[in-house]
Amino acid sequence: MALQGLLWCIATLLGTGVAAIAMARHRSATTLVYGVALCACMIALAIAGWSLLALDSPGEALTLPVGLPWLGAHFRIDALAAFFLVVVNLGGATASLYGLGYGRHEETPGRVLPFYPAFLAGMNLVVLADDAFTFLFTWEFMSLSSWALVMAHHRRPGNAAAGYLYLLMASFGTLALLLAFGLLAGPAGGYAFDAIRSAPTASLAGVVLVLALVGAGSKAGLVPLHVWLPLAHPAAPSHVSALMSGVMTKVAVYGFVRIVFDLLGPPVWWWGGLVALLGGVTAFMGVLYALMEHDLKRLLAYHTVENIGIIFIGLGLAAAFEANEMPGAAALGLTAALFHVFNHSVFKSLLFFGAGAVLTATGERDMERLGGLIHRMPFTAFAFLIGSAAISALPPFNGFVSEWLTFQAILLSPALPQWLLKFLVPAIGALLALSAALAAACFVKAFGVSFLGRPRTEVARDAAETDRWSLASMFVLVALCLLAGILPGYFIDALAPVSQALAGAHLPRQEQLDWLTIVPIAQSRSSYSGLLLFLFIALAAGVGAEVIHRWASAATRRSAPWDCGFPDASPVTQYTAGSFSQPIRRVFGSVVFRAREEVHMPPPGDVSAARMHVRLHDVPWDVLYVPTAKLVSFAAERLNKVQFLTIRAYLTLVFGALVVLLIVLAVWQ
Amino acid sequence: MDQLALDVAHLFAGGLVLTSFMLLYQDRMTGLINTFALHALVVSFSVAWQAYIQQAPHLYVTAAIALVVKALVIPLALHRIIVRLGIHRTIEPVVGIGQTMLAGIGLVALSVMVMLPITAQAGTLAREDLAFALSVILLGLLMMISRRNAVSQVIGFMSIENGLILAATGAKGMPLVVEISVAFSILIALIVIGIFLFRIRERFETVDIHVLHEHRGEQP
Amino acid sequence: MAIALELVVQLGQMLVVLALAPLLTGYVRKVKARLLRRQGPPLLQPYRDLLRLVRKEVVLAQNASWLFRVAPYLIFATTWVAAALVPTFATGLIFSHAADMIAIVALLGSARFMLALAGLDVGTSFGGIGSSREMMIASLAEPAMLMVVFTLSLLAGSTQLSSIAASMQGPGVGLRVSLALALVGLIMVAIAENARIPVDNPATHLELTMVHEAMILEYSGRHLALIEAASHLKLLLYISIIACVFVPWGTAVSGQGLGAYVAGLGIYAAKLAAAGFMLAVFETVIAKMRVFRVSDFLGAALMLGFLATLLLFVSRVT
Amino acid sequence: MSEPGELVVAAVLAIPALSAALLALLPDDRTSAWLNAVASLLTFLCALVLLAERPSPGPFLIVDDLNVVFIVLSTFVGFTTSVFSASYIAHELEIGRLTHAYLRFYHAMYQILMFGMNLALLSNNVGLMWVAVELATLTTVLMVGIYRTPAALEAAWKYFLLGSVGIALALFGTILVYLAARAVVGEGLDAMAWSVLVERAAEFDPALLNLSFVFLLLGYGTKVGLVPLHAWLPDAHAEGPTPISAVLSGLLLNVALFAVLRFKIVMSANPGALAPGPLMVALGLLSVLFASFMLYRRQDIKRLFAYSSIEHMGIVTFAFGMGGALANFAGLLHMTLHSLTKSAIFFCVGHIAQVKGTQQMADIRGLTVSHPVLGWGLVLGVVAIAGIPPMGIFMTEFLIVTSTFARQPVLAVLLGLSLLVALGALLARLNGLAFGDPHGSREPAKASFVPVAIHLGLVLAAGIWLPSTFVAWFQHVAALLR
Repeated sequence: MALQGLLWCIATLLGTGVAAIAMARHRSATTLVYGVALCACMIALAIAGWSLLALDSPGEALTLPVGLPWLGAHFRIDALAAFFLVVVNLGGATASLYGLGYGRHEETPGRVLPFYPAFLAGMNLVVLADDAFTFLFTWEFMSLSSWALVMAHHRRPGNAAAGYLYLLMASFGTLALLLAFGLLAGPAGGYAFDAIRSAPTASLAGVVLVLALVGAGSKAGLVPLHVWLPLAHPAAPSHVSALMSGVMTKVAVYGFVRIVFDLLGPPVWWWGGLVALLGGVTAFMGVLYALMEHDLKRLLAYHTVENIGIIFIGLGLAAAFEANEMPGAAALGLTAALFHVFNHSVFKSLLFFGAGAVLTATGERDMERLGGLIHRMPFTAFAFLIGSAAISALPPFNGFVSEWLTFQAILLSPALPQWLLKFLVPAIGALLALSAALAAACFVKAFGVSFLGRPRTEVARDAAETDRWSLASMFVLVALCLLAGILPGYFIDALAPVSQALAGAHLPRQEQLDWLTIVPIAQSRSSYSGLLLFLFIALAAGVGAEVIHRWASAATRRSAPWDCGFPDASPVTQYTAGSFSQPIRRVFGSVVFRAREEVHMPPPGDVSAARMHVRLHDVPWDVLYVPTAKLVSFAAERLNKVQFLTIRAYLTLVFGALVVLLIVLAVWQ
Repeated sequence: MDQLALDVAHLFAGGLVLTSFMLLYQDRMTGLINTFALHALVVSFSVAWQAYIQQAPHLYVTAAIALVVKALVIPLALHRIIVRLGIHRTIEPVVGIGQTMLAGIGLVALSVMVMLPITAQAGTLAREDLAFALSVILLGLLMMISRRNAVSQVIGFMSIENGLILAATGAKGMPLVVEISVAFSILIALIVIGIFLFRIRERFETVDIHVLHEHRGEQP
Repeated sequence: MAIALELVVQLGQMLVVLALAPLLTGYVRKVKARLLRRQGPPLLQPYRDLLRLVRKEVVLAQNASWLFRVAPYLIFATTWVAAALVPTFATGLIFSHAADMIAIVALLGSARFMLALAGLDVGTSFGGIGSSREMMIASLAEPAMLMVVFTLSLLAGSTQLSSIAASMQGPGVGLRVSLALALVGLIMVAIAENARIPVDNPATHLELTMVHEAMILEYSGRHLALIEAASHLKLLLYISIIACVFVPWGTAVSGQGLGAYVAGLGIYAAKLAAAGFMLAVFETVIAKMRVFRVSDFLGAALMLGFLATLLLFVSRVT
Repeated sequence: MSEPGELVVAAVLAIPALSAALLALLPDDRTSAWLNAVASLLTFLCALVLLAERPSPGPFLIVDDLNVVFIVLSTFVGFTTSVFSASYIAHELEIGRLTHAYLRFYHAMYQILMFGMNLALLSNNVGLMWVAVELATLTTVLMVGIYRTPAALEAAWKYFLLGSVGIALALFGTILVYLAARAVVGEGLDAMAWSVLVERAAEFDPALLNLSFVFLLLGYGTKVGLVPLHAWLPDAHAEGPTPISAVLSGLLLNVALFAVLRFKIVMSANPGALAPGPLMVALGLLSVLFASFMLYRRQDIKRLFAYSSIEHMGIVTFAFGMGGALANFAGLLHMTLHSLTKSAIFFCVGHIAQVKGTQQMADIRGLTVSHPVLGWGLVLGVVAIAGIPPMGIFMTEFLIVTSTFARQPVLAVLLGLSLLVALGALLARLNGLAFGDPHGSREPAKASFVPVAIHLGLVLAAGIWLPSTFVAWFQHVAALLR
């Protein structure tokens, strides 16, 4: 029943996409498309939420007579799928709500409207797919539709290149998954997930894991497969960026979880180590990239990389624990990862919406040309602030809870028997802590430079608050950030069936604990109560304010800021994003990015401005991608000569082929 | 089937191979064409002989076709063409005669080697014929790639056709389909070649493929 | 009834930390002055400063936003709550389970986040310097702190301060190298977090060296008072963490009755005095370091914490 | 012996032949263009009947599961191409690239080509099939040279020489097959009939079969365009009229490959013969690798897609070489879908080249802006040819790669990577062609988009749903192919 409902919603979305092709020129197309998408996603969200809470373990399945002729398209909704459907459709609903307002500013709606619902449908289908063919088909369909959306503004410099790299990497990932499924299904081609589950574990399970890691990782943005992400995500319209960053990467995570925890059978301990290590490196690198970045949307995209890393840390730990028969710990790691999946989708969408609002208000993505927006766009600023706090893992918001859970999982690692893991996991913990702290720094920069201070340009000075639809969807997400932060118990309980299904255990029920505290393992070990903290902070702040204003002065006076006797009006003297991140660049950048600073000082007496230039190297790009491209073009160059031979040379080729085959034959006989 | 018949057939087949070598050896246009006429003549004889020993009258037709078309008409036509194009100059093989000869011998050896494992089931006659036919074909190919001039390439190609006829007639009782198709293909070949030579004459002052391939849709 | 008592004790704890914090700062200043052969301000000077500031009017920069005005209250509140959740004179209070050590660190992180933003709000370069350097320091201090937490939780099997304190009192611990390393690391973090010498100098307003003061340069009146109070609380908090973890003896356990609480209070005061004295001595004998060497300093702390963890593994198996 | 079936088969062959004669005689080109289309339509309709009515195999003609699909396919593509050709040729007349005389010749040749291909597909006799394939080849040779530009002449000449060498080799192979069969079946027509060959193949002399297969693979492989026998293909596609490029890529390559398949069935029916698989796998993989790298340096848009045809023929050959139910099925489906997609692409390309007045990709930009329909058509076609869902080719590539990886991981990885390389090249080109700021003339194209729409629609449909009878035929053939 639930499944039919979902499939109908998806069908509606697809239909909308097709209809949009016809009526893209029409004025009301925008409202209609986003409206329908909103409704469809809301319904799907309701169904998914219901099935997550109410559905029993095997879930519902049905087969449509499409796709591979003798196989048909299998669909299934179980706890895992239901959870990810919640994430997907929550993102979809808010993005559509946002799009109702944001879409009006779109200059080429014809290039957005048809593909937007298709993209949503694709993501839903991937989560529902229950056989290898349907999975990859929808997976690639999702990539294709999002590619079309990335190419929507193809005339802006760099976007076409971004789309190219994106589709190429997506196909690379699909190829990896293709091979993985080839191993899982075997030569007989048992592509249905049930067949794969029931089949004995694939002989080269390790290879399958690596392939799945490459395939899903290239879509999720694991370092070093992340290069396309910060180019492609910002290139799309902002609500699509939100979907790609907040939701599509999660679908990739779903693919990984589905393959590794569900299809692949019992894990081996080194899998966990590998995955968690990759996650740690990704988190750290991602946040460092973000700190070096001054383009608001690209900065957010790099933070997606970071958070994906955090999620993969949790997944890796879960795999490691599961490999050592520690279901409770595995459940903790898994729950942490999945909860972070939800949280990240929420606050990343929120942040991208904020960035989109700024973009529409100012037409600028470069933070160095913003500033002081908090005066012109107070609501957007507030929403963005909450989002920043949440993504920086600050209590009492939701980001903190999931990272806290991840830490709790890390703290269980000493129980692991393998020495490598014993030593590896604390290092990963250090990386995680480092990236959390750096994330805070990065968002101080992002919010401080673009919203606070004095406007650096005319456009920033004349910005205006964004429309109601956008604000509405942003504030929905703000509420979710806070709710998931102060009432995490309910969310963790909702995840119980998922971890039960995958790890064979779940965290203790949280909801009946007093003060809504969450206790991953035991009260004596660790506990956290977002609600209490929130109440205390509110109380303390309130009391403080009340007391002071009641019994002490409440007087205020405006005056010029202290300028150390060096009067200047120009906002140029403010700290820029570049100068803000300079200390951190000094500390980490010189190693990670081989950052070099060159200062050009004019000679004495010359009044021209001094110039400082910072050069950063993207090491993965230089080490992996450039050589590959060089190799291909070298081969192409060499082979190209064959196009320009004489006919006699071609005849010689034929002759040679014949003689060679004859010799082979003579030898063979 | 008596020994004599076999020997004669053998003789003709061997003669064909020999003539192919002569074709390879020729480096004058006129000489080349004449040798080709000889080549065709040998083919028609061998076909006729096959017709005789197989009591297959329809093969006489093939023999006649070969005799008339290939041994007379085409050589004359080619003479006309080269006269019109004024290419009496010696044509230089790309690789020296010596190497070409050596390669040719190697090819003959190869074709024999390939044919050896074929069981006697197919009949010794067929087997030998096939070996020779294959070597004629390979030699024709070798000629095509060792010459740079359109006319000589065409001649090389037609020597391949002769080899095919040899093989076809050697295959006892093969339906008329094959002969027809061979004649048919020769016909087409002639037409097309004619058209092409004509056009090429019209476009360039030479039939040299080398000049042809200067014109390319795509510059390197 | 019991609940009520518990609540009272919890409230008492909150008030105690609030009351003691300025005194601790004053005490440290006094000791430093004495070590420098100066008279120094009276012990109660911080209270006077706070009161005066609270009474003065607030001078806001022209383009200060609402965030600038809200920040002080939040900073104060979060720091206070964090400080109130650290066991001072008694462990296992009713709300102590609301936040474990990680959460407390994170709470301080929230306070710092607001402070750094406030520093950027006015749009002068001082604020920028302060915020950027503060975040750089924090980005290294927090991981170091978490490594220490890691070590402790490995020992005590918990990140809950009360349980850690309990297990530290237990026989199973004994003296360990990793504990010493953790202690040193924690102290270094505490110094950095509280903007003490050698990382930062709370007493200077020399632009090139200051971090914390630069951020709050634009603050005045009650806002400044709140921020000052918050920094006092922070110092107290770190010292009480160190005390609670490394010298847990003499703290009352909740439900032992009033006498125990009073005793615990006394012992706690003694601990504070000792720690404050050591801090003062340390600050007088050492010199302030360049900002970009702070990273080395904190990197060392991080390494210590990490080393402590690894050594612990070794000692575990042997 | 079903009489109507016989008639239909006769019609499928007769209609093109007669209309060829008619078109050769008709002076006026307006009507002849449409007559051409109508004749193709009739042929197609008759072919459709074959799906229902099958005559029992005669000595010369046969209709079985293998060729029934391809006969329908080729008559269909022949029809759509003739429709496209009508609008294309009209424009060529306007700009004076073609004269009326040549046009008459063109239409006659077009029908002869159709006749040749249908005959090749329908023939139950190796010799007859050989004749038919050669007929088709030679007609295309003439069509390629029709513009008489130096480049066109050279392309045709190259095609002719390589093609006729292929002819020779294929004939020799055919003779060998006959010899092998004669010893068992006895002299006469039976020794050249499929139906007989396949039944009795087990008793043939393996050595002869091996030798014959080498020659047949090379001979027909030349027409398939397998590397290193491919040299004629890119130029022939690039220099001839675009409808011919479409037919070449869409149909003639298929017909040649179809011939190879027939012989592969015979081969694999004989236990003693060497497995044809490795040879085909090697040639196919070589073609894919080579072609996908060749895609990068192309400047001429038609050459680009010609090389992509080589690549896809390589994929198909690879699939058949791997064998197995899945791979064979995928190979057959891939042949079908590729011919639909590639001809659709060439339809777009033809109009694009006419509108922009050039085939140089450097001068074609931003089509989705200047010519939305053509541009998006091209995008869709390239997406399909690159094997991206929802288009059907994804399914075949999915089956080929997965089924191979389980057996021969290295080969599968090689194939997958070269597919990726090709994708990279195609997408890079697509970025330039379809996106970015438009460049060159913006005047709307006078074109019929129906053929493009139908083809791509079919490919899309195939990606989502395949009719079961169709699947049944292919599965039966796949079983025959081993």
